[in-house]
Amino acid sequence: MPYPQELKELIKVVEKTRSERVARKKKNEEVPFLSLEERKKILDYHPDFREEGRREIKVGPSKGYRIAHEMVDMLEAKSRVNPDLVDLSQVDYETDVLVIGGGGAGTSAALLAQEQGAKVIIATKLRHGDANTMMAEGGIQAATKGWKDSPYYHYLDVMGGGHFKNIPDLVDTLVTEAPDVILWLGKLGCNFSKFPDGTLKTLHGGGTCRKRMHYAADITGAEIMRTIRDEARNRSQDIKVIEFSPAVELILNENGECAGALLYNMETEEYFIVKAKAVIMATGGSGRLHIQNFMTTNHYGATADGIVIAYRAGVGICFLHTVQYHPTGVVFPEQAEGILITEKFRGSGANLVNIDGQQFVNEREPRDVESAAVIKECVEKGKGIPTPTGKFGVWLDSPMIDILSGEGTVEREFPGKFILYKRFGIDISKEPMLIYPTLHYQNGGLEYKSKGETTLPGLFVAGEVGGGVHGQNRLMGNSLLDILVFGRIAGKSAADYAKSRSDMGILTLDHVRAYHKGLEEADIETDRVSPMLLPDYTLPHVKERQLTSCYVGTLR
Amino acid sequence: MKISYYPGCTLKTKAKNMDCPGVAALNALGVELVELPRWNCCGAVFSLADDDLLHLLAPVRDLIRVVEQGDNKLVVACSMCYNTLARANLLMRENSEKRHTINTFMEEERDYNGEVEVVHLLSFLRDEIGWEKIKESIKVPLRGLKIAPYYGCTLLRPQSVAIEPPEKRTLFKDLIETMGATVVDFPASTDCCSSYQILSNPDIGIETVSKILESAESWGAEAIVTSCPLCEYNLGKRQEDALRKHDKLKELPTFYFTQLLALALGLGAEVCNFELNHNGVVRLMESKKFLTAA
Amino acid sequence: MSTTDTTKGESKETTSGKELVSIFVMGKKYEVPKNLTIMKAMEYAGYKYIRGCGCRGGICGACGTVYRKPGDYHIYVGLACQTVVEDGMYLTQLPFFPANRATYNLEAIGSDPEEVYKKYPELFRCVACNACTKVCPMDISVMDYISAIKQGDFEKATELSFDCIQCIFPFENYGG
Amino acid sequence: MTIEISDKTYDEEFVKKVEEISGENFHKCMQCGTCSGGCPMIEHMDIPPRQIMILTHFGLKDKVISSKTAWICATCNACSVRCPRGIELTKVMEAIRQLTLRKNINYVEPSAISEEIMAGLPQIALVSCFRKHTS
Repeated sequence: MPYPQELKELIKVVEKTRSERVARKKKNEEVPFLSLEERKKILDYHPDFREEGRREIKVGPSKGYRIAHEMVDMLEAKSRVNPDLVDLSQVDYETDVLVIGGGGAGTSAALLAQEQGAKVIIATKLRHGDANTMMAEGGIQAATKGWKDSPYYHYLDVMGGGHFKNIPDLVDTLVTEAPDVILWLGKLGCNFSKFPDGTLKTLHGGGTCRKRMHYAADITGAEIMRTIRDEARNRSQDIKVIEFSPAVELILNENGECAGALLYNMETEEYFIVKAKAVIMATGGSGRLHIQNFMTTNHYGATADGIVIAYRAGVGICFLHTVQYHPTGVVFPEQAEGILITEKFRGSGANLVNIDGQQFVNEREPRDVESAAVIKECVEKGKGIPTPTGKFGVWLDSPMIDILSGEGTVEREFPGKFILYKRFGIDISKEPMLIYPTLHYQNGGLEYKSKGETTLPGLFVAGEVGGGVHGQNRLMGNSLLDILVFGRIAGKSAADYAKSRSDMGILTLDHVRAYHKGLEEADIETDRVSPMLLPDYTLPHVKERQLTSCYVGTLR
Repeated sequence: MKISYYPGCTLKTKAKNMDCPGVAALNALGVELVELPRWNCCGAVFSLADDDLLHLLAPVRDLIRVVEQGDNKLVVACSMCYNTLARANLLMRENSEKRHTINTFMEEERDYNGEVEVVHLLSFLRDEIGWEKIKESIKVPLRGLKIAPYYGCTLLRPQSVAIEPPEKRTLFKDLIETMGATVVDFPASTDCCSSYQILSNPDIGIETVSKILESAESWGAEAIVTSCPLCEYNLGKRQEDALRKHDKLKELPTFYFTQLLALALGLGAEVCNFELNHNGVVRLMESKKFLTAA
Repeated sequence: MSTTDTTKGESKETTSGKELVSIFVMGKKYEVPKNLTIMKAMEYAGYKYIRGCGCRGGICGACGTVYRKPGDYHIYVGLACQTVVEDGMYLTQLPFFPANRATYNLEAIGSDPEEVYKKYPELFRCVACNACTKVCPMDISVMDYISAIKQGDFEKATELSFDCIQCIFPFENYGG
Repeated sequence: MTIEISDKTYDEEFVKKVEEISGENFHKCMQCGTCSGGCPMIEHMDIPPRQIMILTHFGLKDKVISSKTAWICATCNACSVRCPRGIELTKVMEAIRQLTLRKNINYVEPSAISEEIMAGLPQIALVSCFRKHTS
């Protein structure tokens, strides 16, 4: 629906200050960046700093760690299967490498594993490619330009963005492998935005000191995903994809090595056993847990499954106490609520302004600072714009982009968002967007090292499911990079590991039994089961009538 | 002068050697051929089934693009495209019932009533530029070259869209003479080259091609000139197959008329894309010293 | 599973008492609040998606939905997560539909149009009926980019088709 | 060639269909043979165009449909422009082809054309061949 009259009136205020703001932008006059001291202070408004939002986890390898209730709920839960009912002698699939997750990390892992000569199975919960990768819009960072940039500066940016808490080895790997990833994607036919002479276009991202963010219009993730997915299909003789079949438990052997996984066909509700010489966990993030009730930009399937099942198998977690809220999510119209508005809008010149039409924060602060500033502006200062649905937001003044860079720029550079708003009768090249922070990224995850390896032999980690590389806060453009760098590395490591492995031992789910025992010992009495697989948006009035919803099937 | 121009799919790829020299030659004669924006494949053949209107949508859409440009004339170089577009145009002009059905179906487009005039490039040369003016602009007369004009089917049949009366055809002859070359009219000039049968029944196609080549050669032609990429493919590229089957046949270079025109206008071999022709064309042109003369 | 908090992100507005409209999901009538997207309306009605739901943000192409409106001969296609319900809307989600998808080695194929003929000869049966453009939920000029391919203009075809989200998912040789 | 003509051999439905699809009154044909005389493909046809016309007139569906004549016809229109009765034979040939094609039977199978042949063909050859020989 278009903006109602009361919002149109408020837009006039934005229009009033626009020419002055455009003039400032042209002179490169910006709102000064906050000092480190000020940043620290404003972060009090960040949801991560609400102590009542989290609790200590009482079981498993990271016992005692305080993380969000929603995540603890998933970890302090029983398996979807009774291990005693699973006949592990009946193996349904055998392969060299099993990749759990069919997004960008999983697919690039599968490609590299295949290149090492491995037979690969990708098991994925939805369709191959249905993942947050597909939704990443802004771009992918890499120091590809010899001029005034290098992985060294990229490293500093990543560390700074993560509040210097990142695991240095992982960041080192991330930034040094980055240029190769861009080259690789180019060779596979990825259409990055380019200048007429073929040079790659690059932009600034929040918190970066150089323009090194490569992009493909405003659908960079989709372009990357369709490129690598196509490539996986071209190698279908070696890469088998099993869709609508998430892994619900890892399978170990008697020596405590990873030896496969238990898949669940969500449609027929059957379970299948995959025996694999190496397993790559690439299940992505957890936005659909709706931590602290925030709306999310995440994909339907982002429910922390990989963290749950690897944690049960003994892999520790880190950095999960921080969650990234993207500062600019759609808050109105409600049909598009939660949808991400890429930082590129701000990078291209759009201001964030309050109800008085005034800027209140520099547009290129790190995401956590930027989000906190928006929340503060609305919650504390009362300068937010009330939406017809009873929420608050601030304006993202997109029409500035057309004024700064010529008419038609918004439509050309942001076709995805332009069409989205057009459907609701809003022309974002003429009217600003109403935004509010939205749950975007799982900064932390499973502990892993720079070859993708974990403490569980045979299990490798790639992408958002892992924690450490982004420290406490990820910078824009580093998640697409993360999934591809560590996807490729995990693929290669897993294939190498599979090659060296001869004896698979006896398959077992004893770790699940042990975990159940751990729950009992920690006095956790619950009927929760996990992984969640799909979020539940059923309304109470329907739920009341779903009398058989006690079962643990896909639906209930 | 600017005029709307429909190149057709093949002229943009396999038959660039017809498109590029044509555009360059017309430019040299003071005419800018303005390629239609958003044109689509015309369908190559006109739909002959009376109850089939679906296949008329493509050519009619192209004609609508002309109207959208604010133009009322469309120049077409490819014979097959010309035939299809001209016949679709005629039908839209004359058959009110079908016109209505088609316009209703294409609700997203403006209504079309046959307002556009579809003109073949050959007719355009004669009627809008004139042989005299062309003659004045000739820099490299193709003197001594004996050319057999090959019309094929689609320029002359059916009569309703024939670019000139088949029995009194002079267009190619006049053009060839204007360029300073010698015309070799031959009986198979309006025979069918086998068209799409080269794909369905290649053997029959090659037999048909052989006959045309034999006819042209027996009348003393050194080269064939055509205005259709399918004729050029059959007579030119597939000529090797005909030569292999029939010892008597000699190689007979096949040109597009636009190539010869560009050459005669002194535009040089660069615009002619001779590398896309399939048999001794460069050799022949060199032996006649037409390439160095410019 | 933990108790469902209906104020959670997506579901919030569905609980507020609002004007209702009737929609027909695969022929069966449900009353749902107006202004919901098809996706949220179906969830409101009690459906839980397994297939047919993906990013919920209009980019993954999982939720292509065909619908008709009373008294209207058109067949519409929209994304369930992006299309707002209308009173009397009859809808069904696009079932699995295998597209003809070629496999290729990008290093080995050239950039001539004939590479496309070889892989997709059906392009040359296009009659420009434009149905493809009309059903595209992303407003892509499908007919025009198909034309561009036939004309050998791949750059134009790439630009015109860039926003494609592959809602008719081209599966091939997939196990499971 | 001796052919039997009777009530039993006359397929009225077939005649009507050809009339309908072609939009031509082929009953006007006076069997002069000009069409066959000028046909460039005649030597490859099993039944000459003139005979196709009379067989169609007599409703001898099987003979007409099973003949390869309509498939060898290249729609060059030589017959149509010469016919003294003004019949567009190419439209009759089209109707005869359509009777087969509309049953989803292809004369040429697009997916079966070899890559080498495809590679060299101009687009108009493919488009026209598919238009004429595929359903």
